Amino acid sequence: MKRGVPLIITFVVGTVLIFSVFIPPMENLGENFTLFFDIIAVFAFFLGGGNLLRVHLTKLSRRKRDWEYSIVTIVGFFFMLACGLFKIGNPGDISASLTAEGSWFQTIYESMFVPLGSTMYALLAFFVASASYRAFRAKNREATILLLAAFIILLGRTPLGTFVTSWIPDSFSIMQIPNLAIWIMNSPNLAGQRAIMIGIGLGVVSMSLRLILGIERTYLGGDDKL
Amino acid sequence: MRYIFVIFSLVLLTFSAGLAQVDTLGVDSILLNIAPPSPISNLTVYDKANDHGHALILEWTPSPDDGAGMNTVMLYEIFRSESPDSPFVNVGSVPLGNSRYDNIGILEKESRDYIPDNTDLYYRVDAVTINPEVRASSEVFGPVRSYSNWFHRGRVPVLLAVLIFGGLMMYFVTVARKGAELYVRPLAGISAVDDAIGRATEMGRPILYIFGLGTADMISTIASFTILSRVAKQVAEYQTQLIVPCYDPIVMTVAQEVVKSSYLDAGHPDAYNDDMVFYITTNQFAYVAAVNGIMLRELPATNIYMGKFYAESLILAETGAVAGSIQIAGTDEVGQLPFFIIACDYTLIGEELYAASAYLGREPIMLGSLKAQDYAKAAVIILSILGIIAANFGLTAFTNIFKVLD
Amino acid sequence: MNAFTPPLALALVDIGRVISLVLIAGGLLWLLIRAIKLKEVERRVIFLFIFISVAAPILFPTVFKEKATPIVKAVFDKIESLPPGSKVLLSYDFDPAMAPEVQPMADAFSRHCLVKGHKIVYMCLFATGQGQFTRTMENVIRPEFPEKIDGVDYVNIGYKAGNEGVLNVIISDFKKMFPTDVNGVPYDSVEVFKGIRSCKDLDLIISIGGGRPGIKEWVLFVGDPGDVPIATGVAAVVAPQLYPYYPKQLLGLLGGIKGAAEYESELVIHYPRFKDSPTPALLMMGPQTLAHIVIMAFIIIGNVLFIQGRRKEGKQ
Amino acid sequence: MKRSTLILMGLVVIVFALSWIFKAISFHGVEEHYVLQGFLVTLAAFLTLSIMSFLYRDNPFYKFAEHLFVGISAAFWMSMGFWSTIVGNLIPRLSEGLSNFFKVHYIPGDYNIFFYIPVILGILLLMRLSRNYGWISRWSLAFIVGTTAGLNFIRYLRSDFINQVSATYVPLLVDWQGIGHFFSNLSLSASGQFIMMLANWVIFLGVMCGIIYFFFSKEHTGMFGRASRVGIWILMITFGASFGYTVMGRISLLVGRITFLFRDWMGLNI
Repeated sequence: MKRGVPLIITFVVGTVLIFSVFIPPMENLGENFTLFFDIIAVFAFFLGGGNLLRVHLTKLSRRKRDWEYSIVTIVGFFFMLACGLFKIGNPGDISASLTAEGSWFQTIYESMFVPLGSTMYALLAFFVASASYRAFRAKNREATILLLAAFIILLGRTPLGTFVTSWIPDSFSIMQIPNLAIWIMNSPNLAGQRAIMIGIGLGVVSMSLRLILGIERTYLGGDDKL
Repeated sequence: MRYIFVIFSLVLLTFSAGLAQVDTLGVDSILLNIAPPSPISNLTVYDKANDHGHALILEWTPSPDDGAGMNTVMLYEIFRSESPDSPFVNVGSVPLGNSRYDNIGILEKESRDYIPDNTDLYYRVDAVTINPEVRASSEVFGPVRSYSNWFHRGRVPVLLAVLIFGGLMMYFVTVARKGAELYVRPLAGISAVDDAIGRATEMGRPILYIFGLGTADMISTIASFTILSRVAKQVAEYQTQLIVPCYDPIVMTVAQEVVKSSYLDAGHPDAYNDDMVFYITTNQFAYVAAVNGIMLRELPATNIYMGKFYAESLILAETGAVAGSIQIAGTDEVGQLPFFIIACDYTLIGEELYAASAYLGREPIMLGSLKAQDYAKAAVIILSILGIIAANFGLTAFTNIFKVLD
Repeated sequence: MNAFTPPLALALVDIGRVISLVLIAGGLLWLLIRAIKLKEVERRVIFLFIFISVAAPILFPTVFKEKATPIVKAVFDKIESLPPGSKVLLSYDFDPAMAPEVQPMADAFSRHCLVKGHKIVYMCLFATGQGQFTRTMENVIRPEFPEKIDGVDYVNIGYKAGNEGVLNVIISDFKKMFPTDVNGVPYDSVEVFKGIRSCKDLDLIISIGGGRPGIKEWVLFVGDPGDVPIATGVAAVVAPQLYPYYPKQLLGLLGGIKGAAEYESELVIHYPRFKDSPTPALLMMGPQTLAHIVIMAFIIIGNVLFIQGRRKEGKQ
Repeated sequence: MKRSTLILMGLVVIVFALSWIFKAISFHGVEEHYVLQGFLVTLAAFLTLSIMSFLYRDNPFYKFAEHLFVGISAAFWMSMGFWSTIVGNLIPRLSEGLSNFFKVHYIPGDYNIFFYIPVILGILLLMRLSRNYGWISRWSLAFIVGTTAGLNFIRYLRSDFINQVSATYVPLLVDWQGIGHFFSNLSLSASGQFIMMLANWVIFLGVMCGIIYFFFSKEHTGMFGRASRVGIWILMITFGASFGYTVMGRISLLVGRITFLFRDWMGLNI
């Protein structure tokens, strides 16, 4: 029951979906199944919310390190949830869009969610610089190739690249940095991307088959013993 | 020039439609004076192949007035009926210059757009001028029937590929099961995992295991579960601490199960508690913010990133470097591989991540499936060489084999 | 900055430019000298340099001229060549975090389609894409195209959860996934949707984004099976991995802010009415250039340190 | 807490309180709720700077922003999922009464009964919370994994795999007009014949070597080893190039944030 049934479910669902591609009357099946999947995912969100609360309430009650901040999380969570589920401050009625202008949900989204998310993302600009300084060092042949490719592309993305190599005559124009950068992007870069993608494509296909056949089953967790 | 004319006529059309609404008698006299155009000819209707029925295709020779003179045809309206005598219903239209219409029905029976299967149908195409009143109908075509097909012929190559690959895999899995030795080349990232756990034990610091933003259905996440089960087993044996913050609630439940059973296998079920694996939030940067905090506060000895990663890869890896952790990564997200390669100590590239789960299991069946993958790769190489020769000698027949997009 | 800026302000801008350049160049030189003496640069110093090199050109703006590369031009020409009234779908597959990079593209595409008289269907695969559409609505459609009517010239059908699942449905049936537009108007009453039953009836699909779900899903689930032309504007990070799809599965692509800047300048060249419209991407190229130079300088400093370190080891 | 920390915190509070006042004044007459608008802009700026302070080191402001972010984002997706998927897609297919309550269009259909399947699977998933029946949640998981395994199997075989392979069929001879013509026009011009051909050769051989690098069951020695070595070089160029190409996007994001601080918060005219 605990392991057999799930394996059978995976096998049946997987095989049916594979063959539905070849049988036109069943084409809509995959479509409906993906609709189902989204609905299940919403239930999972509630599972996640519950776990989040549990983690922070435990932290709070045991006065673990930084417990004060757990209050912030819990208050933020409930406040946002109330604003969202009850559409507080929404100018329209129950059928209005959740993100309607003027609703509390949208206001919180714009004045808290957006600045937090975009700033976190913007930190990448700093980390790109520190990573280039730290890691782009010509330690061996592979690292040197990596470094050179990155440097040429960086140079090619600025007017500086055009400026330093504009003296090169037309018959050697591939040596001009902007041309070289485009060539690298379109040729060796493309080859590398493609090789990785072919590999991944095969890997996914083979992994999917292993899942359907029940060979790969770690995702089901432990044995019946548990 | 033609477009300008079309725009002009469309403007006129909208204008006249507006007028018609206000006052039906006030229609511009020019519009009334258009001579009826010539109708279309050679209308044929046939069943759409390789589909689930409820669809027909119409083809015709356009009206000679298509794109010339004042009685220019603006559009073709398609009409359908279930008998040649009963009234025809407009089912769609195409602008001038077209000579084909795919009449694809929808499946709701109540809908006007429903096309019954295995029923006699009759079609007619009208050539319509700027003035919708002035039109020319074609002869009625019919009866014609729409059928449902039980097999999609266009997809034979895909089916072949499925069967060949499935067959290869079954073969090698059986061979491996019988006990044949299969060689597998070492992967640096995998052997590094063992050392890293040892290091964490020595330092007395925790191990941070991150799934990234993958959901439980993604292949990379599933591969990551296997790696986690191995890591957890060793962590349990060494009695080191393990932290698994999750982005997706379903991934969290599975990870809890995986870790729990690994602790059981290692003989330390009591050392497991549900707080090791916990949910943070399903938002990329909120998740990153929290994981960054964990890195600087718990100072893990080792960070393992396995699964699906997006923009957060470098934020995590650089923060990890600040905390002085050894970092091992693996992802199939091509865009993020460069960042991991640069900022981490070991990286599993794309397919290597999937292979890793087979490596760690060391089960013959898993290795058998790797072997099958390799044969498929060899096939790719051979096909590519043949294909490139064919392409260079203009043998399009060969390259057409791959035109299986639909 | 406009024509009426007083001369004093202009002079201040020039002075600011010079000071920041001297500051950055001098600082880098100093770090290089330190590197030769084998002194590592602290992480926070790098952060500070990046901050200055981005902030200074924003305070004292500089605009560079851009010329469209073929891959960008392909998208522009496609929209240009479609007859007026063609149906174009713009999918906002991004969130506010990605917005600085791709919002300019979304706005430029909207401008271009509206000025050509195409009908636009707006949708999003990211829940947060809804909010981004509001930006386009407020900054482009309302002020620049007040004559365009919601439902007739464009329609917003909003967001549905389900990632590629959504695409999997709309490839054969729009109405099933989007029974109404965001305002609750039933599908059949929306003028734009006349003659559109599925994605196959669209003349062009443009996905603007950079994550998942995004352009890759559009290509795999809609472009390939439905044979619909697809173009895209993406964050720079995903652009290289999309090159394999060009030009067979993807007719063109705008990569990052540079792609957006190229598109903006192309738009201004063809349509003088946009001369005074905001061109955020073009303005953003100043900080770009400076930050790139700083990063390259740090790569050089890092390698100087590495070589010096190895030489020292050799001596011992 | 140290005295210097307290002073610093006090300063920060004063700065943002002042900012609130100034922003409210600047919005006066422009916005209806000018006090609220002033607060919201100040709050956004405060959160932006709190996150940025992480670059210096971990600190209470960052911790505050981080915990707040986690809380609201978790609730954000729950609300979104509820309204767009449950109310938007599920209820219209299950119940006319509920559809009327939520004012969504009821979609009648013969197969609507099947939409109970995901509801049941979703509830099974929630069984995870039970200590004794937690294992039932695996059934839903098996369904999810089976679905995507089936869908992925075909999709990747078709689009990613077969298409990428067929895209490798590039012409190895471009504008070929005989060997004499080739040598007499040999140049390193970016648009020249040689460079065009070189590009295609690199693509073809690069893909081949790259694939060879990914062979798992054959030892990488001899010719095979050399090819795999070239493969890894190609991969390194790819990674380096992608990295360099990405920098631009990352900088743009920072430009966005700094523009917000300068223009929307500080009110500079840029």
